[in-house]
Amino acid sequence: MAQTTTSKSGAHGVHAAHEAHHDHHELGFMSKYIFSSDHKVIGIQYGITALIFLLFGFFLVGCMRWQLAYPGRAIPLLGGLLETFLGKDMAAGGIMQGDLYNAFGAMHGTIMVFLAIVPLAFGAFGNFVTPLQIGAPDMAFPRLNMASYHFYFFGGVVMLASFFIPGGAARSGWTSYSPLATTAQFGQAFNGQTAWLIGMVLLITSSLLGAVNFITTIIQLRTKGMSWMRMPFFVWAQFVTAFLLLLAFPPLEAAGILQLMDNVFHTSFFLPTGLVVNGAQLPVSGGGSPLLWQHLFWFLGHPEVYVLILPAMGIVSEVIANNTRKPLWGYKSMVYSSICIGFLSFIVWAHHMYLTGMGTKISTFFQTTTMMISIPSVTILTALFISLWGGSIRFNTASLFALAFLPMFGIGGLTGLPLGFNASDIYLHDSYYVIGHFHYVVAPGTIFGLLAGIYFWYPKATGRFLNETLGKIHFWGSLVCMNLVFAPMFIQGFKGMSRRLYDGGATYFLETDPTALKLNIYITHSAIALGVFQLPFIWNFFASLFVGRKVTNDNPWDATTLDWATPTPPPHGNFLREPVVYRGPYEYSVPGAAKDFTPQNQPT
Amino acid sequence: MMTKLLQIFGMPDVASAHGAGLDDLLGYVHLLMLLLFVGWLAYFFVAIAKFRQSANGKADYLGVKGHMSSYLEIGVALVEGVLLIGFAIPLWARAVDRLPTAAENPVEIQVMAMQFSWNAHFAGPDGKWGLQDTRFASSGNPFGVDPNNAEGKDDVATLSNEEFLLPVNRPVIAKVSSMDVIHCFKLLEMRVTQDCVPGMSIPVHFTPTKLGKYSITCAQLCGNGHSKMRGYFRVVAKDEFDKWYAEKSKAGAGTSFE
Amino acid sequence: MSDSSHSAHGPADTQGHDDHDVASHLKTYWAVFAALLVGTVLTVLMAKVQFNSVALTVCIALFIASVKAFLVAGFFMHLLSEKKTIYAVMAVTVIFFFALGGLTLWAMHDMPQKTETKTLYVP
Amino acid sequence: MEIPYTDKARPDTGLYNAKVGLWLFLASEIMLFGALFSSYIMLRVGADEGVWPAVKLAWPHHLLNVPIGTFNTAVLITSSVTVVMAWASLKMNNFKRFRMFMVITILCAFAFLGIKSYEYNEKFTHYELRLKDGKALTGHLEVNGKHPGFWSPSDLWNLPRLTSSNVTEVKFVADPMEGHGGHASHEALTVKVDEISHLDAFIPRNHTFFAIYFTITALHGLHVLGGALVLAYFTFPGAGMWKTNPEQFTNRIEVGGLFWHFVDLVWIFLFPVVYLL
Ligand code: HEA
Ligand code: HEA
Ligand code: CUA
Ligand SMILES: [Cu+2]
Repeated sequence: MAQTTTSKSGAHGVHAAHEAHHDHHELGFMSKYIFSSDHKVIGIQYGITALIFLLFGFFLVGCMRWQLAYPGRAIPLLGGLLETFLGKDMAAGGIMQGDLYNAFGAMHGTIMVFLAIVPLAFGAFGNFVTPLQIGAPDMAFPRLNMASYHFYFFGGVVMLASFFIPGGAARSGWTSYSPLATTAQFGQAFNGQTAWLIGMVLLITSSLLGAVNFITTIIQLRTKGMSWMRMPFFVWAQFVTAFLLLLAFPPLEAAGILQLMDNVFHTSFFLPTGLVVNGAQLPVSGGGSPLLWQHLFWFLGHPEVYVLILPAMGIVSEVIANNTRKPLWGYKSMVYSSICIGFLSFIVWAHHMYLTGMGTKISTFFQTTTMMISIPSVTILTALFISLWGGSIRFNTASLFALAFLPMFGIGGLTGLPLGFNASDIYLHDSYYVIGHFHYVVAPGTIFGLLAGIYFWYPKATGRFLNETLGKIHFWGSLVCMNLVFAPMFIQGFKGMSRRLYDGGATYFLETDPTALKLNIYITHSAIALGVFQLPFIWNFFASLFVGRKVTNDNPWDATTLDWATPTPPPHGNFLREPVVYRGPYEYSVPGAAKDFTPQNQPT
Repeated sequence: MMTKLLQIFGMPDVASAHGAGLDDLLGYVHLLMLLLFVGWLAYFFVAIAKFRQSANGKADYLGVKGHMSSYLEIGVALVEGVLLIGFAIPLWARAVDRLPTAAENPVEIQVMAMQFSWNAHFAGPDGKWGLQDTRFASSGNPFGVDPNNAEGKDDVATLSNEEFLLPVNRPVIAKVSSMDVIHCFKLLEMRVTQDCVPGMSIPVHFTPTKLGKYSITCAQLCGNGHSKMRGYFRVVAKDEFDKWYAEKSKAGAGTSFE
Repeated sequence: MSDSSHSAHGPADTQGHDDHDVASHLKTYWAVFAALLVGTVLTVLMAKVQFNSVALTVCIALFIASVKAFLVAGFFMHLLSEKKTIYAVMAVTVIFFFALGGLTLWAMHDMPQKTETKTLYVP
Repeated sequence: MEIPYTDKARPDTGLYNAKVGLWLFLASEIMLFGALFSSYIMLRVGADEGVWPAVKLAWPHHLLNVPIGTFNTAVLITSSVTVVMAWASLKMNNFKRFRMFMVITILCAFAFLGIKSYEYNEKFTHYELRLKDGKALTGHLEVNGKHPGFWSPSDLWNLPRLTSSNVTEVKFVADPMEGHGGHASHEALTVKVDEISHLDAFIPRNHTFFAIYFTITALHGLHVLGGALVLAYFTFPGAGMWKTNPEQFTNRIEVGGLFWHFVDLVWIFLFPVVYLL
């Protein structure tokens, strides 16, 4: 067994793990896997659940993409199932109906953001890796951690169940703008939107518990010598993310409660006076403000998008530092930039609302802050790019995904700029350009970052490697298909195609510009191919548990951070002995050192 | 000139006075993006080729020295600042904030969005809109005009996506609103977008400069029929508009607003 | 003495010294209690007086409430002698709290020439 | 390895875990109530004129019972001082006194909730009536000899329900109106249903003011209830920890107290905003 770490824990490697494991009294299945309060188990619970939701979110958008490419044609294979389960008014003859399209759209957004990416990035990676990297035995509040997962789980169950209640799931977009969210199924007090709101309250509770726990853990449980500026960038990213969740989610919770009142008790928080729906005056008091909902929603909504990206940046930084075999360039400026992003992200939200009727002064404020926030993003990206220079780059799958993240996020981020200027947003607002913008950030951006993380930490969590060949097929297939899916959306946006069009724009483009519709078909086929390229990954993920190459060393990637100084997989309590940190997180290729990496806990 | 560039991507021709300015901004931003993207991408490929493990077995602890990156960041910030101060803010002030004055003789219309159609309302020859109140509003009378009010008798209204006309080269003020949920009044060729928020009437303005038939897109999810909510208007010469207006208003005397 | 010693050492290892400290605070707590009651009565009385301007009435009421809040947070919650970590968290929160309220209010008012549709009716 | 700093403070931060956690939680609570207060301001500032013709105001106010509200404020303030005294008693190793103060705190909490539900009922039995001729009144409603209210929400009346249940007339005992030329009598008027243009109790759906009043106070009430239950747990079943780990127990009380003070703090703002202004 190659000896890599000098700490005692490393010396005993895999065997030590077993010993430690036997020390602990055996727990029953329930308390070990369902009601565990061990951060690693919770992290894995989060991870599996979120991956399943990711797949489900893709299934939803798959059906939508079919409808966009071939409006009015029955969905092959799945159409019949949809009709059976959701009823004729949703999918008559296997053809997706307007309400179903809107419901799937709203739920695709909601599930991807709140049930797939955030839980994966924050719940799974945050939980599994953060305590290990700061040398803590667990999270500060293990039971709260468990409760957080359970709230998430039930939130997910409520969201899924909402497809089956009469009238179907929420159908007013993931943004749930009032009055539509209230009037769409007015009179049916318990409708999809109500379920959505209840689900959101549960998910918000889960995130709040998680955020409190993460921040406390990072402030209180850093091991000896782990000063702030010796924390891996990943931990910093999680720290800032936790603050975003902590302070931005409550206003949405408040808004959710108010909209719940509107839907169930017929108050008028977000309903103005004099609404006439379907030709009749709506029987409510009126006097509310539809824009108030938007402010409260986007006060969360914008920080939320950085919740989606920061953990991915953290993972990418770890993977890049490890695989270039050199320190991150500009670690400090990256840390300050992420704090800056965190701070600024609270005061840019109204750039989603330029066209609700804003004056010059207020929109100038918001576009200025929007431009300001792009600078720290550029700084982080630049630092990562420069980190490549002078490296000795290894191209394993994790590293490939991390490297691909950079230009992909670059495209997504850069296309945020024309949206950020209010004047150019006039043309692009609510077009497919916006869809292209944010999918570039979240799909080939965040998802790639997360996949890099899965390939990177899988050996630590399971004791086995993922298969590299399958991994490379997965990578190249995903990279090509992601671009084929999302790049044409910019063209469609320029052509003026709006979002959320049930017929894929046929009403507008059939006579004038059929090429816009052709693109729909190409995109859909690419999306299907993208799905197919996930199959090797899914196989790899499960099969490697049993047949993957075994890890023979606690530190298989020759890494420097503390997560690799534990036995594999880490036992309850993580470290056999409290680790002590002597240096910064990325001491790779230190001149004069015997090896090309010097772990944080290696005594000087 | 920027419009030409953007047409490569399929953007429709601009047909309003302020539109060219917006297109310029859009073009410059995309140039900046292109520049950054191409520059970084070139660097990126060089870096991963040059520093792959098989080519460079030993990493350099320090890597890049010097301040290139700071200059770059400052550069990006500066360009963004220029675009912001030089283009975006003044454009917005002109295109959105400042309404045409009476001296510019604007055509004023009210636009009322409803699920799922566009309705337009002109004041008629007397230049006065009939008295309106949401209490009178219904699907047949989206503007809530008091049916007994004399000033409303000559009003011109085009309901349910019926095409309306606008005169070329004369400023238009459209006061957009909605009677049910939020819609979005988007005129692609005019480079105009404005959410229609129920309970509010928000003016947007533009000066059509090209004759032709254009459509009104609804760019905000408004329910089941959102994708079909397409309205039309035609920009015509002054004479044709006047003729239409006069005829419509005569016919409008028959519009009962009930 | 700062309050940190309360939290840093529990009652077990700080017999004597710490007891005395807490004991010396008891008076403060009761005084704060009295002040809070007075403040409550004052708010009600002030609201009874009809000031000419609504703004003034609102300001006075909120001022008294803020003083009361300061007393509760400062003394009962020991915020006057808290650790800097907690100050930092609170400072950030307060900034965002005002950003949320202030910017929303500003945004709702910087809407050029918009009218509320209901006022279109001019009898 | 055990989780450190559950009882002792971490040297560099000077804090134990639960305290950091609780303050972070309070930060999120500030944003929650902050958003609700902001909503209140936004709705009030943007309120329509004369939607509440009964009192001829854009935004109904002075409709809540100030003496009761004042008394309830005092109750909550008392519970705040007792909870801090309970903690201080523990610090001084006096468990008996601790328990006494905690019991007072919990009693105050339930008194607060009781009074609050009385107030809720008062509102649910109070009606706004507008007639087609433009006259508007507030008062108490009697339909078929019954007074519907909070405890029987399904009995609440409004105009659509009157029409659909074929009620033709109702009795209405109008409130004396301030500044409207003296003292209306307390006699019951008989009102024909076809003369009514609007009728509803002082409940959330009637006006945005009631909507926000009920929403914020109910949410606050839930906090009171939750806090009281936790404090009750610490006082009785959870008090065994005083024997096994007095430091951590004292910390728990401190932290529970912090939450309790926060609930009080919210009320300190809520009271003037909804009762007085
Ligand atoms: C993770 C998610 C994420 C991230 C990080 C961002 C980042 C940014 N976003 Fe995006 N955005 C969304 C997710 C995200 N966004 C979503 C989901 C929506 C739509 C919501 C909806 O309506 O449903 C949206 C919508 C949206 C809008 C509203 C559009 C509209 O509705 O009209 C705007 C407007 O300002 C905007 C701006 C920006 C800006 C300026 C950034 C900046 O932070 C970007 C900064 C980054 C850079 C500037 C790139 C830096 C990199 C380089 C310079 C290196 C380049 C290298 C190479 C190319 C090799 N976004
Ligand atoms: C984080 C957020 C996120 C992510 C990742 C995605 C991912 C994708 N999205 Fe989505 N999308 C949104 C957030 C997201 N989306 C939002 C917020 C909206 C707006 C909704 C609204 O209008 O309200 C939207 C809207 C939206 C639209 C526009 C619909 C419309 O306006 O009418 C389209 C159209 O093509 C689309 C497509 C896609 C595609 C093809 C992907 C693909 O990238 C998906 C890729 C994923 C996979 C291929 C699955 C991989 C699965 C695994 C790896 C699982 C492995 C499992 C195990 C091991 C158990 N999305
Ligand atoms: Cu109207 Cu979309
Ligand atoms: Cu944003």
